[in-house]
Amino acid sequence: MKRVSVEYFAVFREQAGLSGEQLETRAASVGELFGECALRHGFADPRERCKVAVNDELAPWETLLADGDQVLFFPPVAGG
Amino acid sequence: MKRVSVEYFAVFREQAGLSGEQLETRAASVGELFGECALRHGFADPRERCKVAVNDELAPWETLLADGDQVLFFPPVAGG
Amino acid sequence: MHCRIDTRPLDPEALKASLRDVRAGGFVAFEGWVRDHNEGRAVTGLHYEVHERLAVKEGERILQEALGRFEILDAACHHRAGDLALGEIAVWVGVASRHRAAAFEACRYIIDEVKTRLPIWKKEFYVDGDSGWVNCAGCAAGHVHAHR
Amino acid sequence: MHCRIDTRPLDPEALKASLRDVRAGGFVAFEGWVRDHNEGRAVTGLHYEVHERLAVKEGERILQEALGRFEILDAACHHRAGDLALGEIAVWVGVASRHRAAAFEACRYIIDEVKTRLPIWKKEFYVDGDSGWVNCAGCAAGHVHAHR
Repeated sequence: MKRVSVEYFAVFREQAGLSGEQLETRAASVGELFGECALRHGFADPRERCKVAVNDELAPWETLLADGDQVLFFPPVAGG
Repeated sequence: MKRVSVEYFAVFREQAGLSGEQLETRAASVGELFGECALRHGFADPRERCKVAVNDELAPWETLLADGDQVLFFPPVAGG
Repeated sequence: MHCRIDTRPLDPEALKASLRDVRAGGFVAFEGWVRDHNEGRAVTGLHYEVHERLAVKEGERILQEALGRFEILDAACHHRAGDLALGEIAVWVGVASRHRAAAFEACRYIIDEVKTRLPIWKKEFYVDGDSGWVNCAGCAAGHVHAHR
Repeated sequence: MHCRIDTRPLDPEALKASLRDVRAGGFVAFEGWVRDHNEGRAVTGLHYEVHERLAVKEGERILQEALGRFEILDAACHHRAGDLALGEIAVWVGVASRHRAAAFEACRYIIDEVKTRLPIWKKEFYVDGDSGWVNCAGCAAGHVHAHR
């Protein structure tokens, strides 16, 4: 089991009803972790339109999850 | 013979040494008139890069010249 | 070259001054303004949520890309965060270059990338009291109620 | 929609204000700045000669063309006449539209047409005291002496 911290933004934060949580997970990748969180909180946006940052850097979904990682889940962006 | 007034701008005015003149001409078109003036004043710019206005409207070089016309000869433009 | 997230109104003249260069013959700016409508609904204002640190990092990366790809002298991008009223400037992009073609292309490139890559989320507030996050599935306006 | 020839410095914020529209989501501006060099020669300033009446008429025609070809809300173009110093704005084009793509395309179209169609002539003054009309055959800089 890995212990990671997760933060949610914008609509994810509203749908989860929280801005962040500490999780224990067996997920191998950040993409797998997203799948778990999306299911639990009912996120509707497809992963392809979302982004993830690991330890303050945008990262691919295949990035392996390590104990102590700080993971940020970003719903579809809409700047401008 | 037609009596027309001609005005020169920018480098044409400097090369002619005058900003305008009253001419009597047998030129059929404004293009022909331009040829006469260019020869007399030593204008170096090819006609294709110049413009002409007749009675306050830009006009094609083929425009027939009429008695009393006011003709403006414009060297190559360079706005901006 | 600078990218910033601002909580106060943007000042285009001050931003432009930061790009002044006597070698520059052309300057192109893009401003995104808060519109009164979106997809047929009357908008009263909007709120931008921004992950500032990562937005600035990604914005600077985009500006560097533009400086590498186009013959430009300098470029900058500032984006608002927080609550905005109709007509306010949400984002400003400016590019100075020797010749205008490169300035147009770089400015277009920067704003296109900024809109799709920066961690910025837009919530619109509607005349009827509803609100909705733009570009987000399953949370279309009208299903989410405003809770400012 | 307005096209003007100005003998005083242009005020971009005032010009932009004239295009304000709550339906507009995008605004693109182009500014032509007086550079310190042209074709390898150090420039100290320049003079624009303009046939104002025909320049305004042709400029308005160009703006109408842009309003017809692109999905834009409004557009304007102002050009300076007379003597300009380095760094001054020689020409300003602004376009407001619902979506940014049309604003970029229209702005580019307008400045391209303005530069080739308006009866405006540019005389450059050089560090060595010479001057020359730009874009004019047989009168290259250095052959014509300044006589301001």
